[in-house]
Amino acid sequence: MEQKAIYEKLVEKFGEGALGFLEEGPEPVADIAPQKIAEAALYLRDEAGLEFDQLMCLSGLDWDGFDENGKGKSVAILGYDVGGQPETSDRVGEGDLGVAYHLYSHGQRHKFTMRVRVPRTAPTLPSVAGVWSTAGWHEREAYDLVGITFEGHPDLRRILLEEEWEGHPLRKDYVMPDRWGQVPLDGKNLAKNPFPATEPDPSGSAPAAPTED
Amino acid sequence: MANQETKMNSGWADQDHVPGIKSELMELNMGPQHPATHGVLRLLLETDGEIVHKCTPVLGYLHRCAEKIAEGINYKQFVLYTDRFDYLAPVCCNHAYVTAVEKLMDVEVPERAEHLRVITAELSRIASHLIALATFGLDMGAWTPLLYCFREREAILDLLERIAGGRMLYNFFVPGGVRYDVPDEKWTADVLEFVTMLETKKVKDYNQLLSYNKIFIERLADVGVISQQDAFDYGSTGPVLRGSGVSFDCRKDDPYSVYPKFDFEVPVGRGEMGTVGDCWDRYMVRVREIEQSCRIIRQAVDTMPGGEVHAIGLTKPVKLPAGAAYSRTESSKGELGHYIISDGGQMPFRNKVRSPSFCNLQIIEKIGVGQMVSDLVAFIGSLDIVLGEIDR
Amino acid sequence: MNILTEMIRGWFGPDKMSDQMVLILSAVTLATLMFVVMALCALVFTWMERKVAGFIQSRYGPMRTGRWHGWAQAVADMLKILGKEDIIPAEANRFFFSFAPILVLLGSLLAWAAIPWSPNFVSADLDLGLFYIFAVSSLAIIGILMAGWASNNKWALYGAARGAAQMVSYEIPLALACIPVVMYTGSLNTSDIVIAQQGGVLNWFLFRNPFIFVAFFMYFIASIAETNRGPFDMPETESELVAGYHTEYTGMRFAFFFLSEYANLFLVSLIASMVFLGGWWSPIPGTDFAPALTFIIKGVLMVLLNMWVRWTLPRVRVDQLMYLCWKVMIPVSLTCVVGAGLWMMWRGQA
Amino acid sequence: MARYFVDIWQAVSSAMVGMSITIKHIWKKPVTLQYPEERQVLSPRFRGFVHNDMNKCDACQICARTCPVDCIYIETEGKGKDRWLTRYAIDYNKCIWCSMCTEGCPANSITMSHDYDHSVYFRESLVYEYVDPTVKKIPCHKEKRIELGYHVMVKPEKKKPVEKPAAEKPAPESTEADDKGETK
Repeated sequence: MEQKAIYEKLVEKFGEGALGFLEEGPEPVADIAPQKIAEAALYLRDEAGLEFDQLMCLSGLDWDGFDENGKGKSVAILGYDVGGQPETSDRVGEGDLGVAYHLYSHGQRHKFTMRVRVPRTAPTLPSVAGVWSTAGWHEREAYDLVGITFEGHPDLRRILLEEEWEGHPLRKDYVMPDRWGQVPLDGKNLAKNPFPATEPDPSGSAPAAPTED
Repeated sequence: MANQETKMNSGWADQDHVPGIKSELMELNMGPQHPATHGVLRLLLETDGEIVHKCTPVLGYLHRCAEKIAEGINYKQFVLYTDRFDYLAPVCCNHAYVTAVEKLMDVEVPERAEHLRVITAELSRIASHLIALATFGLDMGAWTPLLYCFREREAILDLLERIAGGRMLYNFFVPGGVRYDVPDEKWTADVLEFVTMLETKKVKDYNQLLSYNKIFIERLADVGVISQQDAFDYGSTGPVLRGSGVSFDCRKDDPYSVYPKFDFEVPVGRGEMGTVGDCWDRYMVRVREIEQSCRIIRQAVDTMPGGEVHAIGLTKPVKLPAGAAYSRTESSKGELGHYIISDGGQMPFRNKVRSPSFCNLQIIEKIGVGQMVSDLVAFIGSLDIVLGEIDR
Repeated sequence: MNILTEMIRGWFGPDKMSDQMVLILSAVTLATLMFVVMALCALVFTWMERKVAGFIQSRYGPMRTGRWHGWAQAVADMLKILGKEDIIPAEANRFFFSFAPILVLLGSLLAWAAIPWSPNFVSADLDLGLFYIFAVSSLAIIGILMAGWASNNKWALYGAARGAAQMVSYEIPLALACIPVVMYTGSLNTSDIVIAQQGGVLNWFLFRNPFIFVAFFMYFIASIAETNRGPFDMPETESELVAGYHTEYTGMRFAFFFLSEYANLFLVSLIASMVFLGGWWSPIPGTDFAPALTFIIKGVLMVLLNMWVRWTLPRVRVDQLMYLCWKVMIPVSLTCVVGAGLWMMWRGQA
Repeated sequence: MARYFVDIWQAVSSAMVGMSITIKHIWKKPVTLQYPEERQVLSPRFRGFVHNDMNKCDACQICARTCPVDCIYIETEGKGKDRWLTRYAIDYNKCIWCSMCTEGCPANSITMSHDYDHSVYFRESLVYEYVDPTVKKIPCHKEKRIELGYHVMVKPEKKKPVEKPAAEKPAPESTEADDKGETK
């Protein structure tokens, strides 16, 4: 079944829960209201003719500073500077968080993509772990790395990072830590120039002939 | 006994406890340094004697947050980070990533490059499956197949070294093609020779030495049975899904690259030694996939056209138009997908990696319960996980 | 034993020492000798095992130490192991932890006393020799249980529990497989058993009776299990239990376990050679020039067979191991005992 | 009951088959190499440690920018004709042998060598300094380089297809020879 047709079925069923459908681009995508996502998932799985029995992928997204014009001008993420210290910025994170669901049906052999957006201040949406068990770990990952809370998840803990980790690395405004617990993360600067800077030679005389390294 | 109600699905756990005798479950920490956890997987087990009552995987010992790294470097540079996901089949990971990038980029990949991609990816898949057999045998206590499989893998590494320059991490693909053409005419001949050798002699040896060994069968038949329903529910893919009797292979059912051109079969578990979906089926699917990969390689070599090998110059920057797409390929472990959101620049806005081992491993929480510790080892081995891919 | 007593008496003069003193001295000398031989065996077999494994697996094995095929590798390893730190885990039971390796070693060492090396060299020519060997080699079970429990390590406990179950069970087919032979000789004396096989290869018990032929294989399989080697290495099971009951052991204490494993391996091989393969008799009658050497060569061949099996087969699971023992090997061994008796009556060999 | 005996038979026979396979290997020549004495023949494309030919390098910074892990440090001083390369260092702690720096190099100066078994005692020793500015400095400007006898890259001809990177066209032998002649 075409994605458009699937989306229309969703509109029929949920009405305002289906927010829109983006048809152009390499992958059509349906926007779903966050409160309706678990119901929509259950519907997509169980409705005859849809039968989405596999959740291929569940991605946590952070739309902070996304360049809407497609010019590649999104905000730069923060890393470490040359000296190994974390970069900081005054910018406050804005923009929604989101989740993308990619579904596949082994019986019907069709795919469907849906996305939800949740506000940054209250990133909470219902869990689909009860619909597809595979969502369990994917949602834990999204919780861990993006910081989205899934209501009704049976075991929502951090999965890849430590329980005590602060912040969510995949957020665009995440500042890299300079220490973790008692462990400093900057390390030794091995790239130090061993040769002190010298004055440029004003005469421009020829240096020694190049030798084999 | 908090876990009395825990669902048991193996004959071992249905023994009733003698009423009146209080016993506690023993917590057992399996890993991260354990020979059978294939890297740094850590399992928190609650056991009653030999029987596992609860199994909680703890991940993240290899976490590098490659998805964050991807947001900071350009598309061409990230190819070599994909090598590090599944370091046993890096070419397959390259393939998944460049396929995703090309889906957004809409570039015409030269035919010759596609053939080279298929050949190297299948070689890499064979290498990965060889390791899977080898380490699985090792988990089962058979040392010798390990060394035999590594011997054949070494031949693959030599072939890949000749074309790509690396022995383990190749960085061979670029968006829009592959990095280099074949080094010389002899290379393709050597590939064919190796494939023939593997098909006619070595796979037979493995089968006799390991697959059809009675002890090996007894260890694996009816152990860790994943039903078709569970496999779908937990998003299992690759040999794990096919071991459960589902004929699904991205190369055939969601085709990419030039796979539709080639004639090959998708081996599925048939429950020859026990139930459909047991460890032996998953193991045997891999052995048979080696043979099918050999077939694909032979066809790809035979029909390889001439011409360029990359559509975009190696030094040219890759720029993607804005958009988002999920693309999946069949890596040796299963469905390896990349969800790339591009904002129109040289770097992805978001690159989510859906790694097969991550999804395949999750089922251990369900299937691991009620098994013996020895069977759990067999089960992990039959899932063929790679921690570099799980933790990313 | 007698020769040794005479020698010691000769050295010190006939009247200088009391009989008891001479006896004690000779016993100490013998025990030391046995220990040295055992240690040597362990060294040789470690090296051999690694070479056999290597060649089976298309590689060389040790090649460096001592130039010629790494012959000194085992010696170097032993020196290294002696120099290692002796660690006793903080929560371990110190007494049992230190005592267990000695007990394990003791079990294998004691059994060596009754081995008939040649017609006139048996350390202890006991009337119940075979029975004695099986009895004392069971001591190792207690040692293994002790080691596993005292380590205060869950993996070690698993290994110990598995090991105890396995070794107790496999004692039965091991002993049962030897009974047909005892029925022939009518004696448990080890020398008597060997002497009964005089007269070439066809007089070896292995070929005298088809049921003994089967019993030999029962014995062989049970002996692999008894020495805790693959495919029955349940107490260790590297891929499941890390290192089993000796997970926490280091240095010399670990070496004791190691030593006893190889000593046990050689012991069961020697028993096989003694009971089934004609002991010190050479295959061709009238060519018994070096009885002790013949005996040892047979033992080493059995050890090689053992290694070959180990490096080929996958490991069985712990419940399958028990199944194999109680439901296959014991019935078959019992059948062998009955069958061998009937065969004797039919052929008038009794 | 029949199943019981079939199982035993299968166990024995499959074990025998396996043992016949392993025993065959005893007489085969081992496939492993005795490493320091015997070495594998490396393919021409083998990627070993990165090497930079300081005679050819003119500090264009392309390699440093291409490097995904930022392991190449280039420092220069001066401007225009008077621009000198004072530091060219590769941090092998970070290098991942991806060979991307060699692809972009217009002068063909940075290459993947066939060395693969260096070992050092300290991490600091893995930062390889190619230039010691107290001994010599490398000129960056083309004219200066010709003047001082350094290798100069040759611009790719216009009619060449654009995809063809400049690196693939080796510098003509004559230019190099002339340059060397001047130095002497």
